[in-house]
Amino acid sequence: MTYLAKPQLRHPSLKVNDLGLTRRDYEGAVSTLCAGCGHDSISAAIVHACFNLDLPPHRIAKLSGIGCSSKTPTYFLGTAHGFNSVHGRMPSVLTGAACANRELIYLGVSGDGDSASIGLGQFAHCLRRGVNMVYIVENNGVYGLTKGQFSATADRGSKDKKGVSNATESIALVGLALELGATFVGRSFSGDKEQLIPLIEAALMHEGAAFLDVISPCVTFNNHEGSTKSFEHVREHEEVLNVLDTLDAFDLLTPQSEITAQYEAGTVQDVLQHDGTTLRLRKLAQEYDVYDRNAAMAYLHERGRAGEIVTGLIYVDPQPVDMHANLGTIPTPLNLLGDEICPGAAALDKINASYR
Amino acid sequence: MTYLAKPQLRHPSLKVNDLGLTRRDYEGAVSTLCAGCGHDSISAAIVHACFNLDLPPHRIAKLSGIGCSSKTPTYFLGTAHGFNSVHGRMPSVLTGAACANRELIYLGVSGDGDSASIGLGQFAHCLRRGVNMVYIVENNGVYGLTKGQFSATADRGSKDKKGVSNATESIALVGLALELGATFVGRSFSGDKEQLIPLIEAALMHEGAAFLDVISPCVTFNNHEGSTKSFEHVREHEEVLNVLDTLDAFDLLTPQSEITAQYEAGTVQDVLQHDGTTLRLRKLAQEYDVYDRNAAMAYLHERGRAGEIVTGLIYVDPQPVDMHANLGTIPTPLNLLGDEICPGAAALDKINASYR
Amino acid sequence: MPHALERTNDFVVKFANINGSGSASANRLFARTILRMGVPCTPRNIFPSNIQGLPTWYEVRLSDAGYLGARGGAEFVVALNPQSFDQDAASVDPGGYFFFDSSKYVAQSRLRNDVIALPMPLTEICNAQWSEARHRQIFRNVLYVGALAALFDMDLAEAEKLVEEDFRGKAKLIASNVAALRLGNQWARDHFLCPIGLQVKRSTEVGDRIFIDGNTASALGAVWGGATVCAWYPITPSTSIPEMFSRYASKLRVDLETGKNRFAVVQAEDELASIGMVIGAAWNGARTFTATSGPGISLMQEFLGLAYFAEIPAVIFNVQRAGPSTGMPTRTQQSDVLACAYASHGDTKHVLLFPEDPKECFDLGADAFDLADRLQTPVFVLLDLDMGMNERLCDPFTWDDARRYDRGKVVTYEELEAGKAFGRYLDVDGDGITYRTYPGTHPTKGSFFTRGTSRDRYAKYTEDGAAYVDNMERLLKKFETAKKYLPKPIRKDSPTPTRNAAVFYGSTSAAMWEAIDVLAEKGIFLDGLRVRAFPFQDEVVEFVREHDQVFLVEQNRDGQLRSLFLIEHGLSPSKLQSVVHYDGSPITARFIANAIAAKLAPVQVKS
Amino acid sequence: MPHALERTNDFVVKFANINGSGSASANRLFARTILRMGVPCTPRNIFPSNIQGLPTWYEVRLSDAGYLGARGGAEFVVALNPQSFDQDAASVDPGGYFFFDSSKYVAQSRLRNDVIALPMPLTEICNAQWSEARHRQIFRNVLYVGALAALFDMDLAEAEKLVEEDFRGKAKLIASNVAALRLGNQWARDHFLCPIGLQVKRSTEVGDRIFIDGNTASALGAVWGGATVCAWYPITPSTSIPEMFSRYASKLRVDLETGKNRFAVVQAEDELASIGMVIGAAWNGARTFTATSGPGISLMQEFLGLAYFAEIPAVIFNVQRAGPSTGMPTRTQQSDVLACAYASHGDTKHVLLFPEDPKECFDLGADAFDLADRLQTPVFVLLDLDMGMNERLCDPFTWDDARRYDRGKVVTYEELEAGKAFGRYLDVDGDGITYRTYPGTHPTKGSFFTRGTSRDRYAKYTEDGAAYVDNMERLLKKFETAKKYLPKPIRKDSPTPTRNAAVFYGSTSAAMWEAIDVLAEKGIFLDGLRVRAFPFQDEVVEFVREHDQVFLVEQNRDGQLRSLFLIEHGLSPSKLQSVVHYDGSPITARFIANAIAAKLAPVQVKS
Ligand SMILES: Cc1ncc(C[n+]2csc(CCOP(=O)(O)OP(=O)(O)O)c2C)c(N)n1
Ligand SMILES: Cc1ncc(C[n+]2csc(CCOP(=O)(O)OP(=O)(O)O)c2C)c(N)n1
Ligand code: SF4
Ligand code: SF4
Ligand SMILES: [Mg+2]
Ligand SMILES: [Mg+2]
Repeated sequence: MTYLAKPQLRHPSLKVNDLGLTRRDYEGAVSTLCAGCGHDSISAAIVHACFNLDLPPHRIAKLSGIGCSSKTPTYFLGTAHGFNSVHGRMPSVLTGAACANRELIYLGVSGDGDSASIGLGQFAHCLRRGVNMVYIVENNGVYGLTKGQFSATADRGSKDKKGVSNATESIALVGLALELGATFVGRSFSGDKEQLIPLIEAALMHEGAAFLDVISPCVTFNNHEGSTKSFEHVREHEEVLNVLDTLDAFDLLTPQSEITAQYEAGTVQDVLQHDGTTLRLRKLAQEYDVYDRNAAMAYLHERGRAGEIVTGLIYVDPQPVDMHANLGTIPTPLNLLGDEICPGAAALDKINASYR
Repeated sequence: MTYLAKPQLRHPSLKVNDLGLTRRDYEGAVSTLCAGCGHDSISAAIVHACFNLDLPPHRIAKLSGIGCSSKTPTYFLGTAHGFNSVHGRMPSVLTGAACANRELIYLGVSGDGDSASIGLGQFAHCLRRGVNMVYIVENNGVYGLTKGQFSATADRGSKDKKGVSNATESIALVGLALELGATFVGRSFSGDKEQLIPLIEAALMHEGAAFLDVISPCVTFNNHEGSTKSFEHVREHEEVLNVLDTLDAFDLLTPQSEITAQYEAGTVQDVLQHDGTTLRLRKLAQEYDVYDRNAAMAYLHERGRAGEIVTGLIYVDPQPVDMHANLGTIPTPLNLLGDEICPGAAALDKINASYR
Repeated sequence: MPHALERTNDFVVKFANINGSGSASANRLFARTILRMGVPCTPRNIFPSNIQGLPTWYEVRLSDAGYLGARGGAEFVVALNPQSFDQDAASVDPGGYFFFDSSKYVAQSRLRNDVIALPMPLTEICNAQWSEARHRQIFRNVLYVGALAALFDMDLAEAEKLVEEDFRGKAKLIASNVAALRLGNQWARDHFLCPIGLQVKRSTEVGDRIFIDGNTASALGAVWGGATVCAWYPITPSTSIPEMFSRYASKLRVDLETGKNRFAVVQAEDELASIGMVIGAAWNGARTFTATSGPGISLMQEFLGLAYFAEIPAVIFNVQRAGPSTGMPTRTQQSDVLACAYASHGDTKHVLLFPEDPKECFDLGADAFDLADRLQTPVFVLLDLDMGMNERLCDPFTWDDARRYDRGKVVTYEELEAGKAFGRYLDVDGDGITYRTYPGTHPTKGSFFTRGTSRDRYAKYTEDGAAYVDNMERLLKKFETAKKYLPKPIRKDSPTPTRNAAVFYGSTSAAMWEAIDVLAEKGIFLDGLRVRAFPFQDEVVEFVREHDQVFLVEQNRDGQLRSLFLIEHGLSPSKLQSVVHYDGSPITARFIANAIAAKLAPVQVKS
Repeated sequence: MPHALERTNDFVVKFANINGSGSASANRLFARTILRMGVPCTPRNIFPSNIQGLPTWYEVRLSDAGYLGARGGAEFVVALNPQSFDQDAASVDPGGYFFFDSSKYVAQSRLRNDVIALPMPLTEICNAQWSEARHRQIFRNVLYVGALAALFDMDLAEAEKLVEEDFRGKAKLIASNVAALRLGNQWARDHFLCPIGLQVKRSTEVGDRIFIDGNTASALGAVWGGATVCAWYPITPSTSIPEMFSRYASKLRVDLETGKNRFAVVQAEDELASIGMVIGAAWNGARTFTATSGPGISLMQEFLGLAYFAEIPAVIFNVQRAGPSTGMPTRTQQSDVLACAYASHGDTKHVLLFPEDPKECFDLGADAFDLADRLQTPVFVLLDLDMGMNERLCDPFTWDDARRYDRGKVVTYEELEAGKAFGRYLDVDGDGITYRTYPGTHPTKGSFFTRGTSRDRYAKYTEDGAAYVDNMERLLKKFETAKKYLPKPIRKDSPTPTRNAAVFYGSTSAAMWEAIDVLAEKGIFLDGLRVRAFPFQDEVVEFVREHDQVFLVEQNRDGQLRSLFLIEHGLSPSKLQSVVHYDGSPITARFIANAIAAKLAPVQVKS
C-alpha cells in the first residue's frame, strides 16, 4: 500500500551489520499491495533475515511468478537482480539460473495459486532436483491478484467472502514438499516475525532445496469468518513446534530473552548444517524430531486433521545433496566460462575424421 | 508386438459372463508393443477385470496421454470409445469427459513419464477433485517411446542400459496419491495377474478417484541389471500386503484355492464399498490397516527405504466423495440435456429489464 | 482564459480515484443516472494491475448522437486522488472544469488559468456529517455524485430511484445514501453557480437499450446457447465470464425439485487443464467452453492443435489484453488474432468470431456453440478488455423460442441400429464435415478411437502419407464450408460514392463508424466493412477488391487481421493499409480520422 | 519383361526391415562402404512411431553427380520383412532387382515378371552356421551386406575395414562379423551372376566430406558455440541433440583434474520447464539452449513471449516433424515456421535460422549463440526430421581459432565502477539493442528487475501507454537490426537469363538444386535463392522483386514461409506461388520439377 508507512519491525535503530550495511540497504521499492497484506510482513522478514546474516544483497537473485505474492521481490533487496517471470513457472527459471551460476543465493517467492495450482509440477520437480534455494510460498488460500477465487490450498469447507464453501480437497504444500524430498521444510505465519525471521535465515543457510510455507492472510479477500487463512483463525489454531536461532547470527537477534519468553520454555537442540553453521532449536513439541521425515509427515497429517496449523522447522536433512552435486559441475559458475571452453579447430578436425 | 500371440491369462475357455459376452468381446486391436512388454499384461488384466465384472464394454471410456503405455487403450475394449490425447494431459480430458457424462466408467491409462513428469500437475489435481475413475500408471521408470531416458519414478541410484546412474530423487506416485487425497490407492505388478485383476476390479467399483500404480517392466530399455523396475528386481523385492477378491465377481475368479495358495495364509477382512459391494481382503501384512491413510504413508516410506516394493490395496476410503457431489450436478448426464435447458425469450426479457 | 465550455449531452467527464476506495459504484451511479434520463453515455474504467491504493480513472462520455466509442479528452475532471492530482489537472480540456476535494489546502499554482476550478471540501463535509471512518469513505463518493447532479442540472430523482432499486429492502441504506446525495446536491447549489455550461438534458435516445458489459453478455450467451460444462482459470480481463455464467446458471439452470445443477463449472488448475477439460467434455457430447486471455491462449496451443486435428468442438472466449507476455494486463488490445487463427504447431487454422459490443457478445456467444458442434472444431470468440469489462449501451437481447440447438452431425443409437454406415472421418456429404458418435452410444457399433495422430477415414491409426494428405485436405474443405455458417460482415457504404474504404472488427466498431462520420464532414468518404468472422467470406474479399485503398483499422502493433487477409487471399498488400493503435487505451474516432486523413492527404494532393 | 536396369553409381537401394531387429547397423555398413569407395550416397530411414515389430525402410541413394536429396523409386529392393513383402515387391522400378529371404517358400505369384528376383535363403544359411538365436538374427543382417557387395561389385575390403574400426579392440567380434560378410559375399558369387547391372565403381566424388546427421552436427555446434547449460525434454526427432551434446561435452568439457563438468544438462519435466530453465540460465549469463519439436514449441509459447518482451537470449533447436498435434511423429515436415516466427500471444516476432544440412547445423548452431546474445532474444534453429535424423554427406566442419564468442552488450563491474550510465531498456546505440548486466555484478549499481510486464527504459514497472509503445517500437527496430547479423541468403542464378525463380529453405535445398538442373534440361530456367534466416534481408526481397514468377517451395500444407513474405513485405501474392509437399516424406527433385513445370506450362503456352 502506497500511502502507509511500512510495518515497523523490532529493530528501528539503524544498526550496521558485518558488511557495514543497515537494514535500509536491504529494502526495496515501496509496496503497492493492500494495507495490512500478510505478504508485506514476509518481505520485511526477508529484509531482516538477509541483514542478520550479513548477506551481500546483490548476491541474492530474487525470482517469482505472477500474483500479489510474486510482486513482492520488487519490495525488498532493491540492489539485487529480480525476475518476475510467468505464472507458476518460477521454479524452472530459478533452476536454470542456479545451473548458470551456483554462487548466487536463490530466493524464490511464490503464491499458493502460483505454486499449488498452475505451478504444481514445477514446484515438485525443483524440490526433487535439490536446487539450492529458498522457496517461499506466501500462502493465503486465494488468488489475490485476480480477486479472491479459492486456490488449491483453500481448506475443504472453508468459506469465501460471499459465504460459498470450498468443496474440493486441499493441497498441503508442506506434506507434498516432504513427500518430494525437500531437504529443509518449514511452515510459519506472516504475523509471527519472531519465528519467521530465523526460519528464513536457517533456510538461506541450508545448502539444498529449502521450502517454507508461510501463511499470509489476504486482508482484502480472505480475512473473514469462515476462512481458515485469516489472521484470527491462524492465531487461534497455530501450534508452534519450535523456534530457532541461527547461531552465526545469534548476537544479532536481540534480545534473546524476549523471544524465548513468548513461548513456553522448551528444550534446546542444536542442529548442525552442512555448511558448518548450527541451528539452535527451542523445541516446544518435546517429542518431535526434525530429522525424521516419516514422523514429520504423520505428525502433520494428524494435527492437520485436528484443524491445527503446525509451524516451525518441520524437517531438515543435515546432509542435503544439491543439484550441482547430481550434475557433477565444476565449482566455477558456468556463466563465467568464456572462450577457453571452445575445443577449437584441432579438436574439430578429429571429430571430422571420426565421421568419414 | 505384432507377431506374437497375446500373453495367455489363466482363463482360456470361452466362458460367457452375465452379459452374455466372452472375454474376446473385451479385447482390442493387436498390440504393437515390444514382445514381453509389461504393458500388454496390464491390458490383459483390464480385459479380465471388465469381463469378470460384467461391464458393458461400450460404457467404458478409455483415455490416455502419449507413450507406449498410453497406446494400450487401442489394445483392449475394442467396442469402447477411446481418446489418446496429448502427453501428460489425460487427466484434464478425463475430468471434462466425466463432467459431461457421469454414467460412463472412466479408465485413464498413463505412463510414469506421462504422469510423474509432464503430467504431474494434472495427475495431482484430478485426484484431489475426486473424479470418479480408475487411473492406472503403467510404471516402468523410463520413457519407453522415446527410447529409454530416466523418468521421474526412476529410483535414485538405479542404472540405465548404459550403466549411468540416476542422480535425482524419485517421485513415488503412490505416496503422492495418498497425500493428494485419492480415495482408493493400490500398487501392483504387471507380472502378478492374480493380484492385479481383482485390484482393477475393486478400483472399477470404487465410486471416487481410484489410483493404481502398476510396475510394468520395459523389456527393451529397463529390464537390465541395476534397474529397480526390471522383472527380476520386482519379483525379488515385492512385498505383497494383501490380495483381494470382489465378492460380486467372486464366482468368476477360478479357482479360489489356487490363488490363495500362492501367498502365505493371512487373515481375511471384508471392506464394504460405497456402492454396496464388498471387497474381501486376504491380508498378508497382518497389522496393516487399509483404512488408515497416515499409517499407509508411513508404512510405504519405511518399506520403500528398505528397498521393498509394497503391493496390494494400500488405502481405501469407504465413503469417497465424487466430483459430481462437489459440483452438485443432477443425476442426468449433462450431455443429454437439450433444448429444454434454454431459458427462452421470456426469461431473457427479464434479464434485459434488469440491465436498464 | 478561453470561454467556459458549453455543451449539452455531448461531453466527457473523467473521475480520478484510488482503486479499492469504493468509488466504482458511485461513478456507475452517475453514469446510470444519465442513462435513466435517456441520454446515451459510455463509461470506461482505466485501472491498474493491483488491488488497492493505485490511481484509477473512470471516463464517462455523453453523446446524444449515440457515439459509444472512446473519444479522448475531458471537459470535466473529478480529481479525488492526491497521487494523480497534477496529472489530472493537466488533463482537462481548455475551458473545461476541474472539480476537486478542497479539504486540504491546494496551492493556486497547481490549478490552471484556462480551466474553471470547482473546489468542494468533500472530506471536511463528511467528517462533519459522519463519525464512522467507513461511512466517511463511502459517502464521500455519493456526495460528489449529488454535487455533479447539481452542476450538470441532472434529475436527482433518477439517482435516488437507482439507489432504491440497488438497495431494495434495505431501507436504512437507502435513506443514508439518498441523504448523502441530497447533501452533496444542496452544497453544490449553495456554493457553485449551478448549472454550469455542461448540461444533461432529458432525451429519448437511449430507448429500450440495455447497459451491460461484454463479459456478462457472453456468459448469458453461453447460458442461452446451451453450454453445460465450463472449465476455466482466473485471468484478467476474462474472469467475469465464467463467474457470471455460474451466477446465471445457478439461477436459471437448477432443478427446482432437487436443487441440483444442470451445469458444471470447474475452476481448473491452469489453462492447459481448462482447455483439456473442455475437449474432454466436448468429445463426450456436452456443449462446453472456457474463457481466458492472451497468456492462457499461449498455454492452450498444444491442445488447440489436438482439437483442430481430432475435430473436437470447443468454444473459447478470449478477452484480449495488451501483450506480449504479461504486458499490460488491465489495458485493451486486439493482439491475439494471429495466435488464435493459427494456434498450435503444424498446419492449423481456426474459426474466429468478432463481436462488436455486448449485444453481439450474446448473439455470437450463443451461436458459437452451434458453430462448434456443426463444424467440429474450436471456435474462438474474440473480445477485448474494453468490450468485456466496460458496460456499454446496446440493443436488448432477443431469442427466438422456435430456435433449436444445432448439435451437428451426430449419429445416434437408432441410426446405428438401423444400419447407418459410419466412418468417423468419412466425408459422406462432401462438405468436409464428417459424422461422430458420442461415447457409449451403442454396444457394438459406432465406436472409434480419437487421437492427435494421423488416421484413416475410419479413425484407424496410419502413417500412410496419402491418407494423411487426404485428411488434411478435407480439413481445408471444412474450413471453406465454415464460411457459409459464419456471420456475414456488416457493410455500410458512403452515400457519396468512393474508392476508399475501411475494414475493421470488434470493439473498434463504435469509434470507426464515428470516424467515418467525422471524415465525411471533412469531405473524405469511406465505405465501411465490419468483419465478424474468420475465415473471411467472399463478400469480405470482394469488398477489398472493389476499392482502391482499404484501411485496415485495428488495435495491435503488427496489423494482425491484415496478415490474415494477406495470407488467405491473393489481395494486394499495397492496397491494404494498416491503421493501428496499440498503446492499451481504446481506439478513438479522433485517432482514426486523423490517421486516415494523413494517409490520404498525399493521394488527394495528387488527384 | 523390360531390359534389366544398368546403372553405375546412380541408383537407389531400399531395405525393408522390421524395427528393433538390428538391421540398422548392417544397412549403415552398406552405405558407409559405398562412401569409402568414394561414391556419394544418401541414406534415409523411414521408421514407425513405435519401438519394435513394425515395418521400417532404409533407402540409399547413390549419386556420382552428388545429388543428396531424396529421389523416389528404387532400382533394388532388399525385402526382409514378411509383413511388407508384397508392398516391397510392388515398389521396385521396372527392370529392377528384388532381393529376398527365400528360406520360406514364396509363391511365384508374389513375384513380378518385370523385375529380377534374387532369392537368398538367409535364415537357412544362418541356422546352419550359428546355433545361438541372437547370432542368427544379427549375422543374417551382415550376411546380406556381404551378398550385396558381391552383386554390386563393391570392395568388400572397405566393409571389413569399417567392421574393424567399429569394433576396434574386440577381435572376436571383428572376426565373426568379417566371416559373416565373407560368407554372404561368397554365397552370392556362387549363386548369382555377379555383378548385376547396378554397380558401384570407385570414385573420388566424396572427397574429404564427412557423413553425419543434422542433430549430431547441431550438438557439436552447441559445444563449439560455447553452450554451457542445456535443458530439454525428450521428443522425437530432436532427442539426439541434447544426448549428443551430453556425450561430446562429457568428452571435451570436463575438468581434467577434478573430472567435473564445465556444462550442465538437465532433463526437465516437460517443455515448459525446459524453456523456463533456458530463460533462467540465459538471464543469469550462461549460453544455453533447448531442443524440441512441434508439440514442445506449442507448450513453450508463453515463455517465448516472455523472452521476446523481457529480451532474454535463448537458443531453440526445433527439429520439425509432421503436425498438427502429434501428427506423424516419425515423418518430416517444415510446418512450424509460423508457430515459431510469431510464437506467443500479443505482437511478437522471432529470429529464425534455416540450415540446409549438417554442415550448416553446425555453423548456424554455433552462430545462434552469438546471435542470441547479440540480439537478446530467442533464436530458433529450424531443422526437420529428414535433416536431423539422417546421416548426410557434407563438408567437414571448420572453426577459426581466432574467433571469439560475441556475448553482446553486457555491462561489467569495471564499467559500472567507472560510472558508465546504465538503463536496461535504454537504446544508447540507436540500434534497438540495449545493455544488460548479469545478476550479482555490482553491490550498488546496475541491478534491474526483469519482467514480462511493461516498463520504462530503466526497467521500472509502468502502465504508461507512451512508454509501452516506445518499447514496442524499439523492439521493431531491433528486429530490423537483426538482419545485418543474420546469415545472408544463398543465390544462384541460371546461366540462361530467366524471369522465373525459386525460393526455398532448409532440407528442401538438395532436392531443389537438383530440380533446377532437371528443369534446365527441359529448357525451364530458374534462378534460385535459399533463405537462411528470418527476418528476411533486403537481398531476399529484392530477389523476389526482380522476378516475374517466384515459386516458394516448402514442406508444409499452408505455405508458411510464403506467409512470412506476405506479412512482412509488400510483395505481390500472385507472384509468389506456393509449391508444397507435405505427406511426411522428404521432398524430391522429381516432385518439384513436375510441380513447377506444370505451373509454368500454361504460361509457356501463352508466350
Ligand atoms: C497463464 C496465466 N494465467 C492466469 C493468470 C492470472 N493470474 C494472475 S495472478 C493469479 C493468481 C495468483 O494467486 P497466488 O499465486 O495465490 O498469489 P496471491 O495474489 O494470492 O498472492 C492468476 C490466476 C496469469 N497471470 N497467467
Ligand atoms: C509435449 C510432448 N513432449 C514430448 C513428447 C514425446 N514423448 C512421447 S512418449 C514420451 C514419454 C513416455 O513415457 P511414459 O509415459 O513413461 O510411457 P512409456 O512409453 O514408458 O510407457 C515422450 C517424452 C510428446 N509426445 N509430447
Ligand atoms: S489482494 Fe490480498 S494478497 Fe493481494 S495485496 Fe491485497 S491483501 Fe495482499
Ligand atoms: S519400449 Fe518398453 S515400454 Fe515401450 S513397448 Fe517396448 S518394452 Fe514396452
Ligand atoms: Mg494466494
Ligand atoms: Mg514409462
